[in-house]
Amino acid sequence: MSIEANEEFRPKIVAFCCNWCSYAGADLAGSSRLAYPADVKIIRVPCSCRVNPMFILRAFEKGADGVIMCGCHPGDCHYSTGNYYARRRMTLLFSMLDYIGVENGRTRVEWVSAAEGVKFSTTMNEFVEKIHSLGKNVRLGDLRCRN
Amino acid sequence: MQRIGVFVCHCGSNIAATVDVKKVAEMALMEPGVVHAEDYQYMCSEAGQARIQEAIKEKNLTGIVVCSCSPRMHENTFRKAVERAGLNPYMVEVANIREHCSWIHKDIEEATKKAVILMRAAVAKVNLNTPLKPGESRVTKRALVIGGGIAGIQTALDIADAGYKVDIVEKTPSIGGRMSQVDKTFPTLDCSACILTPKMVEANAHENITIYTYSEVENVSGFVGDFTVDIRKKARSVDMTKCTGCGVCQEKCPSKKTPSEFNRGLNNRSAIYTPFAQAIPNVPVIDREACIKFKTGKCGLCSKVCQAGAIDYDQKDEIITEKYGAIVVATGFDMIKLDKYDEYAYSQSKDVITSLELERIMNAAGPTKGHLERMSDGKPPKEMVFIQCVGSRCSDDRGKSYCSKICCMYTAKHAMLIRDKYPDVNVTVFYIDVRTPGKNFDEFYRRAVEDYGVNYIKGQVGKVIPQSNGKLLVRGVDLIDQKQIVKEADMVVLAAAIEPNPDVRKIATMLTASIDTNNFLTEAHAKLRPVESPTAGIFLSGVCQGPKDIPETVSQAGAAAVKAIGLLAKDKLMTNPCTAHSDELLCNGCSNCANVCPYGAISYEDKEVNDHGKREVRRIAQVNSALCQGCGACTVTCPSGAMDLQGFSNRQILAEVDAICR
Amino acid sequence: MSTEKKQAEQIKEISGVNPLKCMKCGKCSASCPSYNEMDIKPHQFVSYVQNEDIESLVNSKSLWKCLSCFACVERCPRDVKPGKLIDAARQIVVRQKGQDYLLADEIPELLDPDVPQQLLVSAFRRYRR
Amino acid sequence: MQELIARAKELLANGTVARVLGWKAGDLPYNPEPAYFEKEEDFKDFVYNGFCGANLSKYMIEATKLEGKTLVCLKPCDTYSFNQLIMEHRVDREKAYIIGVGCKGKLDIEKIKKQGIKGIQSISGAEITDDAETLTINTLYGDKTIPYADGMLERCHVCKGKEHKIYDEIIGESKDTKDADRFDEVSRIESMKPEEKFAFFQKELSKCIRCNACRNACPACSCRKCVFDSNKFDSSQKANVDSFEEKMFHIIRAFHVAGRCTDCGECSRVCPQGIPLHLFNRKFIKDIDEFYGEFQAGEDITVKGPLTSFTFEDVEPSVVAERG
Repeated sequence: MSIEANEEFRPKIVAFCCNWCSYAGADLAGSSRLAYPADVKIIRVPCSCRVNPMFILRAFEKGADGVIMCGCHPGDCHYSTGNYYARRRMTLLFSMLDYIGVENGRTRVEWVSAAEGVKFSTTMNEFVEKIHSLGKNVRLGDLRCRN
Repeated sequence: MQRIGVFVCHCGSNIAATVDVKKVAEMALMEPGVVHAEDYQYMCSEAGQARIQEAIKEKNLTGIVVCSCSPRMHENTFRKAVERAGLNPYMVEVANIREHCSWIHKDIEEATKKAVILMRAAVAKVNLNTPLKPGESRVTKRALVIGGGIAGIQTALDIADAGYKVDIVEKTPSIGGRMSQVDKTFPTLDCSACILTPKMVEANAHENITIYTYSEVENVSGFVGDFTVDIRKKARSVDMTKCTGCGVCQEKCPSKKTPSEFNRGLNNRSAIYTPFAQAIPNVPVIDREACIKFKTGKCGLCSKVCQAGAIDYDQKDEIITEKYGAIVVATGFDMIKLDKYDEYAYSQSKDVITSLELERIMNAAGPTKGHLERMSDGKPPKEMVFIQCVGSRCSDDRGKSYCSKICCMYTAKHAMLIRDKYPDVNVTVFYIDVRTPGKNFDEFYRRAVEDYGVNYIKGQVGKVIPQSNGKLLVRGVDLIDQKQIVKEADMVVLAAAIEPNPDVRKIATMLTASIDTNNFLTEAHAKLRPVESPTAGIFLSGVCQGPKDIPETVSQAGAAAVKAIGLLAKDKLMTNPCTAHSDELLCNGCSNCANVCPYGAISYEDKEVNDHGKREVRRIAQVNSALCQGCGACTVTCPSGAMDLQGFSNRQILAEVDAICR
Repeated sequence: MSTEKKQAEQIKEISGVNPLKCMKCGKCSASCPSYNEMDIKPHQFVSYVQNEDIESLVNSKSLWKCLSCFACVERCPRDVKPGKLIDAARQIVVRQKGQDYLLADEIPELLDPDVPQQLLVSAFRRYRR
Repeated sequence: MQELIARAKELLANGTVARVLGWKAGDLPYNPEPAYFEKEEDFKDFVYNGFCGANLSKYMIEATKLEGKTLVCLKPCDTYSFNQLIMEHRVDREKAYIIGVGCKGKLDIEKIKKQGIKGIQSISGAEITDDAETLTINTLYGDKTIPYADGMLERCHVCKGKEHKIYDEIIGESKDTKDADRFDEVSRIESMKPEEKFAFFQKELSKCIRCNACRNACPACSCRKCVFDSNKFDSSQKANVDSFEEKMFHIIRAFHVAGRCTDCGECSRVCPQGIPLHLFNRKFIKDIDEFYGEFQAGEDITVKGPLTSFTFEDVEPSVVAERG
């Protein structure tokens, strides 16, 4: 750690994107050459409702500094209702993380349609900037054994 | 342990220019399970696919990772390629190093690092892939077309001619749509009704076409090949089997104060009405909000004068449930509301009209019987001003960000027709750009200027001020001459932006078809799949997908029909094998999964299970894989993790997370 | 950075306007009540800023002919709002300390008797800031 | 207690039930434990008093699989858990005979001991036949008296009410012992600075020895196989201190029971390390109430849980940040 201390902070950011809207939105951002930092790595899931809170916690536990989930806009879910369930799950999870003292900027949900390449790119730029301002994630490792 | 082959695509220079593809292949060999890695110019090419197939055979590969463009682009290509080499198609994973990497990053080192990580995640996932087998589902050989304008009619005719049954659902009392309101069509100036009416008649007479007018789609369930749709046939209050279309009821109806929708409110219609003379079906409807009989219980005149005894005040809405294999959306457009454009005085003066209103005024069957006259005093105008781009190309919230595409041409048409018929009327067009791409389009616009003397001014109008003398003061600018223009006009015509029919959002939600912020339906691929929705089995026809003129609409309608026919021609469809599956040893039978399943695909059965030697009957969740669409809502709601999604399993996603965070 | 470029950036910053959004429709010039008095027309403000010709802009008559009526701001379909640009250009001049652009004594001479006193006072307060 | 025993014996004798699920006396005056009673003579150890805190609902998952009906003694708050289990098809209502037993608040021996009471020999006043107002504790150092309420479990201070939500018959009187707001502590933590919150939970969770007592006692945590023991999440290495489960165990556990947890408080009651685990569950309950409207799991078995339902107008997850 101490050797790397002087290096520029490159956050690890995991983005869960639903296949139908947000992943396509990310593709559109790509084909429109709308840059965002390479720190963001996308995992494709069929729907935002496939994102288990355990995936997000696991990412943090393995060293992610931020996790963002993108899905279709409410009402536009390919599976009709998936993002409504996802919305409740994520609201409660984020609230819990906030409750245990994890900075609430480390998690985010954004609804990005297949046509919103620009929104995808702006969102990612904003999110990376936010994570930069928060710095390295130290609170979501082991809650139990640290002192 | 899998034997994995990693194939890194250069995509010409699309990837190779920013990602060190050799390095990615080299790094791949260090990943667990990877026994082969190579890079190649174009993996999707015949030769590229052949390399994958050879490697499978030579090295006994069990899993494939292709680092290339988006899986939305070529996942299927590679799946088919490995299948031909004897591997299960679901043993392929694609690492998206183009859209998500090379195209958005400039720094080679950084992009390469990211590409390596994306490759690792795909390798980690494929290590846990299992062969999947798609199921089969049937195809109902019937198509539904939502919307009965020129787009819907053309699509329905093409499908019907191919020998398949088609139903058209149209919200208004007649098919015909916007085109039936148009007087003449550009660039040939032939009469709109003359070319549309034969198509309407043909659709009505076609043995494969059923038309539901005055009807709306109420509910859609099912999936590609097997949709079930509820259609609400609103009560017409007229028996369609008895009515002869004589029109006496409309003449005698005493309630004649409802603004005519067809004539854009420029005149009134009766409570019992057919929207226009050539309506199909030629059967009137009773507007129950306007009808005196329905409002007060008295009157009943139409019933008395109807010789056929077709009037039926007790008619109820009827729900028709029908199965379809394919659905075509052709919901069309409307003009935007101009209430936010006070500066053009649309709501203050009757002589400020929209272009569609002008169409009705110019039409021989319109409110003025085709005479060009001011709606305020009926006088013929001498000075006419057209304003382009009203609400189009706006970045504020008053209008639309897009170009409505058709206005330049119809304005040229209007100007030309007026100058032709009324040579003493001066016509001025204020424009920002004149956009005329299309066969014979620019020639058409030039004729308006050169042969008909239409005065085109480059510049916009700032304000239209109604004067006390009944004239309209138009304050504009000529940007070429660098002078402000103040002009008295008798009529001002606004080329208002067009917008998708507002109902389309509701329909898109029912169809789970994606829609953009402007309410245009999204196509599966902007260039390569322009008439298909990303939702399988849903096709797009006409302006619901984006602004277009009649020739374009008709060609798109035909294309949508072909796509629908292609689907209907199949006897069976392969279903997505990425469905949910419940582990009977872990399942608690708690029903939480069934509560969130949007497809009703989960049921329960009492089943004897053998849990490590312990036999007992348990309530176990069962997934009907024909109904399951693979969203995964159930997997997260399942507390014990018994429910998992094939192809996107918990372990696979966690492996990807781990690989990315490593 | 050249002074002109710096000033152009400053104008964009003060006004919050992105001149690249302009589609050159001219609705601003069509709406402008002072159009005929201006040497640089409202729709041209945008290109002057874009071309970083701030020198001409700050020395133009238009700078002081603009009434800040904001008709152009109100009606601009592209969110460019030339009125804000010219207002920002004025700010640039105002901020050049010690440089007299208009002395209070010169005003009565320039006065148009039709201009309401209130407008004059409010404009004076505004630009004197 | 005698009425309860007599009635249980009667139902056993006439064949209505095949066994009785209640509590039997432990080796100390304050540690009765859940037990089955199948024969008349078993009842000599039967006990029901202020220390019978255990929620017997969960035992009914296995009990209702047995031959014949099982008589179960449920306190008012336990009946919520039982209802929730019915909803989730985990218990068979037909095979349960529920006696709603009276409750005047259950006692927390750790809390009593913390008041400096040592060398306990016997305790009177915990029989709850009276109004349960005073506890007299006979110790090696003489008798000590404390108000009954001062010895009560935290959960009883925020009592859900004296009403049994489901029962076949009721024996004994109950009392609503609520004298505090159940979200007070959650609100207190919410108002802390992030560092303070983090320090608080880090301190509490650092005590965890992963004994799984919380999970074993929890009526909502009733999976045949817990995800933490399942290879489906690659999280089955219980011994490994570095593994995922160790770190996030309590958060994930709370999430898994969110919307299903009746706030019965068993997790905190059984924790040998005294970790206030209910603070996780209650946070979810508080959020659910605030975001999606008041909801009490197990109160009405016809209402869908908050995580298996939604409205179009639900708040966005950004509410967490906006709330500040």
